[in-house]
Amino acid sequence: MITSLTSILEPVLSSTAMLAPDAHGHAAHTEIGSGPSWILLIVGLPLLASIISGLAAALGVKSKQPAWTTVIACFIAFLFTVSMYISYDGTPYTVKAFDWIQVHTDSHGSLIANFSFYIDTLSIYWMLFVTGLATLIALYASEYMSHDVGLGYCRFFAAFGLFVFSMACLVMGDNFLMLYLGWEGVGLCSYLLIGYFYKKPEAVAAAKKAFIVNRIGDLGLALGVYLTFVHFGTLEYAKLFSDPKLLSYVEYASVGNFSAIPATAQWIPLLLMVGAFGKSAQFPLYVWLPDAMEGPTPVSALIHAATMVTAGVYLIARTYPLFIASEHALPIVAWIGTITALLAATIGMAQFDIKRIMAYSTVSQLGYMFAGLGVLTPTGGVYHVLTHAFFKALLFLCCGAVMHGFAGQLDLRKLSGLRQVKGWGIVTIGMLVGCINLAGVPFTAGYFSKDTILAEAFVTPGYELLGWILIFTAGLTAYYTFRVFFRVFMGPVEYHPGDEAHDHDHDNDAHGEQHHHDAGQNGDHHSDHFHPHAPGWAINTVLATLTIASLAASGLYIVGGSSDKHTKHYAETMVMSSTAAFSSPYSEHAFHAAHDSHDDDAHAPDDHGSDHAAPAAGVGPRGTIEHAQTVPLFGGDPHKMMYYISGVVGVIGIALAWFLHLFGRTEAATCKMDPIARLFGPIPKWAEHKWYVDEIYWAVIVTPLRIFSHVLHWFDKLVIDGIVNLFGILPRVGAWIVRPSQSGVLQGYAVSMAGGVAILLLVVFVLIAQGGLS
Amino acid sequence: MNEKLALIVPEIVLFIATCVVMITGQWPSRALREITPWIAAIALFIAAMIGLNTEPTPGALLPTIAPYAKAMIGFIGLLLLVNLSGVVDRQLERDVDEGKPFLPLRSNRGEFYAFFLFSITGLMLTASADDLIWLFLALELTSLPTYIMVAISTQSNKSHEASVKYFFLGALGAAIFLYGFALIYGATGSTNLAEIAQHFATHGLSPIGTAGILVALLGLCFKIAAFPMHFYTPDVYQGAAAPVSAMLAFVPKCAGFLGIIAITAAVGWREGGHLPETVESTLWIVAAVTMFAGNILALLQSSVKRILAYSSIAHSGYMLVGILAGPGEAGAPFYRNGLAAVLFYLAVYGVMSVGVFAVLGALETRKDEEADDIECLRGLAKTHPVLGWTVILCALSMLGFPPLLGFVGKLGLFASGVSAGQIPIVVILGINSAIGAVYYLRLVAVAYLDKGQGPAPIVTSSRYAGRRIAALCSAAGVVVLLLVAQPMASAAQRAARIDRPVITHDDLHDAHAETDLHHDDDHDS
Amino acid sequence: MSAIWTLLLIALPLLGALLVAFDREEGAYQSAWRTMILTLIPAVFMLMNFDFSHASMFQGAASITWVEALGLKLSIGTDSIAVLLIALTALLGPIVVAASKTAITTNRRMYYSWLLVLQAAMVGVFAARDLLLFYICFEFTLLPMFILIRVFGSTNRVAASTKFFLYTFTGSMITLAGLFFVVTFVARETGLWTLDIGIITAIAPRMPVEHQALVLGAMLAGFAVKVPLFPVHTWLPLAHTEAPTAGSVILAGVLLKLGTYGILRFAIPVVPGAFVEYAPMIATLSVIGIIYAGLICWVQTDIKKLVAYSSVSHLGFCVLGLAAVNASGLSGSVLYMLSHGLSTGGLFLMIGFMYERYHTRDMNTVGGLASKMPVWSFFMVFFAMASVGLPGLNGFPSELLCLIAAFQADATWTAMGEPGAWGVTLGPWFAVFAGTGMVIAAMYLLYMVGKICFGPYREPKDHHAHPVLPADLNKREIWTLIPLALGCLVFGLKPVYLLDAIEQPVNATIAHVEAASGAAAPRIDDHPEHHMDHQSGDHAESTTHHDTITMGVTP
Amino acid sequence: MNHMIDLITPLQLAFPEAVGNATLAHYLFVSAAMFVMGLVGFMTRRNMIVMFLCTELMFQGAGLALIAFGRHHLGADGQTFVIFVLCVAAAEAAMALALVVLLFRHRETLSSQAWKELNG
Repeated sequence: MITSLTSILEPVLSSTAMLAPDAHGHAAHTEIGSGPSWILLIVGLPLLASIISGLAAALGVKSKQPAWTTVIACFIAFLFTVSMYISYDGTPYTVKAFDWIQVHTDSHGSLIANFSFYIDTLSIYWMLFVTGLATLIALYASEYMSHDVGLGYCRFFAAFGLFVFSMACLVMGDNFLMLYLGWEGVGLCSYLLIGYFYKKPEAVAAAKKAFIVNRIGDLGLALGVYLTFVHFGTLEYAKLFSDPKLLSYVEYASVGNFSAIPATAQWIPLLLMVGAFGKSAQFPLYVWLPDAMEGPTPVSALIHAATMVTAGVYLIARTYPLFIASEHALPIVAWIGTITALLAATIGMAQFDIKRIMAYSTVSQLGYMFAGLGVLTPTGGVYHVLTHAFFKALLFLCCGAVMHGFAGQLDLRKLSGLRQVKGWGIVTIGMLVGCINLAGVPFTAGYFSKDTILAEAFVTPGYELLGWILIFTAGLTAYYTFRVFFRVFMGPVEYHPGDEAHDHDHDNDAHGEQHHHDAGQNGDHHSDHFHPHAPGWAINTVLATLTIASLAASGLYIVGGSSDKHTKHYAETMVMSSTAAFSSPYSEHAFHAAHDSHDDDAHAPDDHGSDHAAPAAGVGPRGTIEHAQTVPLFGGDPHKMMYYISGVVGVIGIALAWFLHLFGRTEAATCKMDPIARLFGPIPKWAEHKWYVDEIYWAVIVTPLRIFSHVLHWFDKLVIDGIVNLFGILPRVGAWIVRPSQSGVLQGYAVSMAGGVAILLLVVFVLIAQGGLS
Repeated sequence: MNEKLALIVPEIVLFIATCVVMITGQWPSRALREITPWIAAIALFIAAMIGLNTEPTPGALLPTIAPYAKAMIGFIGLLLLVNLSGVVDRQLERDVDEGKPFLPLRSNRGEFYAFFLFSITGLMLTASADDLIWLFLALELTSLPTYIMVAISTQSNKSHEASVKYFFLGALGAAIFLYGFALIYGATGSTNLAEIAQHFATHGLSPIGTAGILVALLGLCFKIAAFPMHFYTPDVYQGAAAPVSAMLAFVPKCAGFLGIIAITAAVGWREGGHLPETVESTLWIVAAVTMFAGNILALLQSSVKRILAYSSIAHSGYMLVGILAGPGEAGAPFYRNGLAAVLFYLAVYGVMSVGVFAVLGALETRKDEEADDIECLRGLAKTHPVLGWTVILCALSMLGFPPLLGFVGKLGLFASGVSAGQIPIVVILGINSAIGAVYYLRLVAVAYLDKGQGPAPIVTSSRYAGRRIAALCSAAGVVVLLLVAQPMASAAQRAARIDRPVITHDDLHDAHAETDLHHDDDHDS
Repeated sequence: MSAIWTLLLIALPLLGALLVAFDREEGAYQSAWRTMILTLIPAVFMLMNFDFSHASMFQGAASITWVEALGLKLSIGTDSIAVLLIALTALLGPIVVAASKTAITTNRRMYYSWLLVLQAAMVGVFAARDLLLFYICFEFTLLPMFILIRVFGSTNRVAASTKFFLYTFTGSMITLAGLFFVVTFVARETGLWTLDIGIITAIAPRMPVEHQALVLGAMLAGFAVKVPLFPVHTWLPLAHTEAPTAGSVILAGVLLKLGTYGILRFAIPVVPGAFVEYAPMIATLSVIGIIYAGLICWVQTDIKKLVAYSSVSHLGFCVLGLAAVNASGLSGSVLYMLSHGLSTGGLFLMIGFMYERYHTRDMNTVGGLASKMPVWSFFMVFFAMASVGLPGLNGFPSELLCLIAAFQADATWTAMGEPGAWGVTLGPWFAVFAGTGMVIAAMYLLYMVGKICFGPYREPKDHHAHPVLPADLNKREIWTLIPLALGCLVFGLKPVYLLDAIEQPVNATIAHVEAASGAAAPRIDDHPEHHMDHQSGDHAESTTHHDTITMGVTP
Repeated sequence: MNHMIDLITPLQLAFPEAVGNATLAHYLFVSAAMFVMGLVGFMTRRNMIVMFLCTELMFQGAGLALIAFGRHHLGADGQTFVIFVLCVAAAEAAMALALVVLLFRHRETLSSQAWKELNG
């Protein structure tokens, strides 16, 4: 099996020519091309907007200027991203802003992490929807946050701009430290924006929780990054992914020879994974995300649904070769993703707060993405990231519109039939489109992307159980999605304003009395009768755009991205020409051998991308090798069968939701589900309380740690400082003991002196006699 | 004989001045009475200058110690003299101001200054002592006048109590070291230090010799206020008038250390830089216990004089480290020469200890009542800036705070101690410096920093300018002398030269063999 | 580079101190402020004239013999590390003066003159090329700080100042003994009593490792207390809490760095053998400190105490980097010395500004200030984030390098062929445990920010608005913070400037350690046959040292 | 002490029977006994005059040792020393009496216990 390393490397290096143009011999010192410097503007413009908004905050600007600045900046950044995409010629390149951290040593390899950006298809792919969605959501927020003009408005957009900047650094950074910078930066923005209503203790607590839980993940990421540097001697993607050492590991992995890969290298993905779990809210670190819904809804849509939470997926996709080189990394990712998907779905089913339902559905969908990453290739997950970004942003924005219009009301038992309320048409349509995507109704984007994942679960041996769980979860997803839709938008018209009815708006709560006063002057919401506040043009425009985008996203499954695209869909093209598609020549051979028999009936879109073009085969080695032995699902190709199965499951879920939540419902609060729920005993209650996971964490980790800290504090005070004080007091104690010798009596002194002399002489002589002093 | 006389010209000058002073002090003419201190001062100055130019004594054990020691004694004596102004005859002179006739019998002035000069004479004689008899007489001459000075320094009972303790315990101490001298003489057959050294070098340390050395050293501990002979110190310092206490802090200590240097020099340091084991162990224990005893007991005091007394004890312990370190190999540089460090530190200690005593003397709570309680110093830096800053500077210097003079002095001890391999005792010295910091900082804080609860006692400046001048000189000294630290140190290094016979290893062996037979002598003492 | 700039940096504050001391009470602030600003000029010139292409050379050397008998010279000279630390000190000067304008209303002359004296002493520490001059300045910093705490501190100031002084003084006395031990060794080796750091550094590593260990212990007695390293840290929370704002800022910004600087300059180069051997132990202590102090921070209600403990935790990283003795570690550590003061100093300034308005440090009494003091809150969050180690701000690069260093350190040991004492080597586990400090830092700093900035507004019962100061920060206060905030950003975004500047001295130190370890400071208890093959000569030499030195140890 | 003294002292000449065999050791023993008796007396007696006498006893004990040694070494140093010691002792005696008188005037007692105000 193991052939000479050089003979293996030769084709590798040529096949990875895009990463290593002059790779012959010195792969580790690859210089890759540098791109046009206007690309820096993609990163710089949001930062500029953030700074302008920050200055506006400092100057006390009371207009919507920050919003427009941000929208325009994000939009221009989006246009630049598009032009970057268009001008991309298939060769990755870097753009350097400036030197950041450099430590040159002789012995360990220089630590170089510049403030520079690495452009390949994966980063372009991510940046496209990040900047695009950022533009739309900024526009949405300009209206949504309008009640805060002059209060937190500037602050909001400053953080917003900073977020887009950080996200761009995360995605486009050319080394792990840039990724980490973005990673922590988005965490900071998330913290700031969740805690936007800083007077609300829950918001502050949620922000804190988000940051700290993320920080736990970040620790894993950081350690992974350090270990990467220690092991491979570089932090730059371009060098790392053309490192001969890594190439050989992938090689070993492709033949299952994991014992040949050093444990250090195998630890790297396990550590990186923890970071991904934190940022992407995977079990067991998912608990922060539902709480993060305390932030303003645009934030939930952009950060906590569409972009930031997908950073974990990006990380794994970006470092896929490292994951391949580890025996246990990908299975763990897959299983964690599956568990998260199921767990979050069950919780989502029992919630009544529609924003929370969406939050849990986000967690659940992220679980899908991880499962997709884990089972075979980054493609499915990455594709799902895109589709999910659109429809989940849409869903959140719709929820936000509802919340905005109904004074913070989010309880689905208190809202019904909004479809028929005047001015809510676009919201209803948007919601419906989002729901069908999420539910996986056939031929929607969500349907295609989810199927890719599900199919791979069955294609890859050993993951059938996982696949079935995911299918079951898909059913649950369809059910709880449409539960929301049927309860809130369908049925009889009934609505109760939220508790902010007398306080103008949910958002104003934070600003307390001061704002209350303003509202009083306006007086528009102080009438006894509540009027819902229909969304304005900005919100409607954004919702309409996103609705279209969500629908259009399914087209990406059909449209290819590169010149030869007979079996490739767009996301796959994008993924497969990036570092994520890294593979060794051996696996490519194996793949070809294995795929020949299989290729004939795989005319349906196939994420294996049996593309023979230069970049890479884009297949996980294990998947590749074992592909040949794949057992057909229900007698057919899993990919094909999955269309039917998941379609059916989705429809069943929707039907169930319809029957239980719409059929014959006469009021908002009750439905047919209630008696059925009672049949399950306490289980729905447990699910509503999120299986008490928060409480368990609190009891098992937080409280003991806090008690321990108190103990340490007391230990510090009493023992450590006590010892110090003891030493401090020792001379004084000694003094009290010997003080009687200074009695003031002449004879006493004489006795002391004579006695002292005698004892001293005695001691010295005795000691010497015993040899004690020599 | 003549060559010996040539060595003690400064002492002779002082002696003549003593006689003059004794007369002028009692003179009916007030003007002549007033110039009494000036005569003493001039004599001291002349003695110091002559002492500075003393030729080395050929054949003596410590041939070159005299110039440094005598100059130091002379100049610090001057400082002490300035500080002593107005100690005696206060009431008498006031009466004279009121028109009452001058009664020579009631006057103490003449004998007071005479005693002072006697004491300084004795001290200088100690420095030039090359014989046990001489040493004994010089030590007694140093001490005896101070007993009287303590007694007559104030009219209060405290002075009397101080003097009774000082005198009786002093006699006890003198008897002890005399007995030690006797044993040394018995062991060597000579009273000449150089011959004694020769004897020890060639014949080793006999049991009787060992006992003699130890007893003599322990007796001398009385002079330097070191364990186990230190108990009198706080009581005496507290009872005596502050200027006299200042003198007690320096003069007997200096005499004691000169004596200890002479005795230890006679015993001799071995090639590795160590005293014979018995002597080293004894001094080691004495040094350690002295440092600890002084420093910890000072923590509890509220009387500044007592604090200074305990601090004086502690400083003796510090200096003993230098003795332990020894002079190093022949021609050893300053940092290696513990004796030089001791000599240097003596001067440093003299300068800085005078300061705080002078401040106490310069303040009075009631008429003629010296300030003593630490509360009297409260806010002194504001109310009496010169005195306040003297306290601060001198306290910091005694604490060994860099870069003041005390620090440089302590560095010498540190350096020589470490060079000689006396690491543990140096560490103990360091720890004790830290313990000492507590009460020195207390002085600084009281004088400069803390407001305190309740009103501070009312203190006024006394009418004796001399004490303020002494305080100022002392404060200036701890700073200005830094500039001449190098000449001082090299002078000390030149002074601490020991001409002694080379000790061979065989001799050492003999000494070891004989140390097993000493028990009976021990019990005898 | 001319020595004149360094000398001016020492002399100007001293002159200013004299000026202030004899000035009118009202003019004290202005005089001090002008002096500090004036001091910036030589600092700038020093930076400009420093030849960074020979950064490891001690430039601007000047020397005056003081007490030759003790080898005591006043010699100065700076390499890039020293230059940068001096520049940082000079930068903090005006800031702390400005921050004290309204906080100090009595005894201004005393306050500002001692502040200026402190400034001079700190510069002296970094500039010293003579062991004793270093020590003198090192010690001398105690007195001004003692006075600042004792007179201008809050309620428990007497205990705090006393503990501060005595604790550090005790430690440094033992250090002094250790330093003399080294000097004695050098004197014996070369026949030359010298306190020149360069010569000592070159000769001292020849000491047998056992003796090096003693010296290391003595050095740590002083330096570890100063850092402060767990478990000798308890003076710091007290001193920080009680000190006036300026005192806390200087303490955090510069004084603590004296300890790490001492380790970098003395412990590592002078006793490399022992340091490498005992580094795992030092690293263990620092890791314990990181976690321990961090957790303690988390349960504080006194905000100043929280930040004080956070210093203990943060400095743990700094020491960890030093203990790794590799390029990333030392670079990271030096970076930490430079940058920690900015963020923690900033936090102390923030707390000071808040304290001036609310007269409490209890986070249960005061909080939710974001609505009353938005600008203040902004800076608070900013500095907290810098302290958390957010990338892009100053804390991150240094923390990163220290942790990477710990990861790499096992390689260092392998390279040097030195197993640590008790067979423990530094390695990934140290980084993993130290890394939890990142999480803990987030926990306590966000807890702090959450309480003090966010949540419903709380104020003390008897709160009155400050007669002079506005509710939020005024211009002076903002301008006090801006240099620090900019510093945080610059250090976070362009640490490469600093890293480049310190690269040469760091590599020189590493090379020195490696050379010294390669020459293998002989171990005196080893059996000769183990060494016969490669270093029997050294061994014989060391054995004689052993004999001569230990003779003195027994009383 | 491996060499015993076989030197004939004047005392031995006068009283050959009683002290015929007196050696240096005997003298030293007496001198030590005097010294210790003085010391013990000093510690136990409270009358200041008696205490002073005790110190005198100690001085003379040392003096005796000096003479014995002087004789032993066949030199005059010991005797010379003793003469000086006697002078010093006389001076001390003078001072002591003056001091005691001074103190007696203040407290009307000769007990040393009357003077213990200063302590601690």
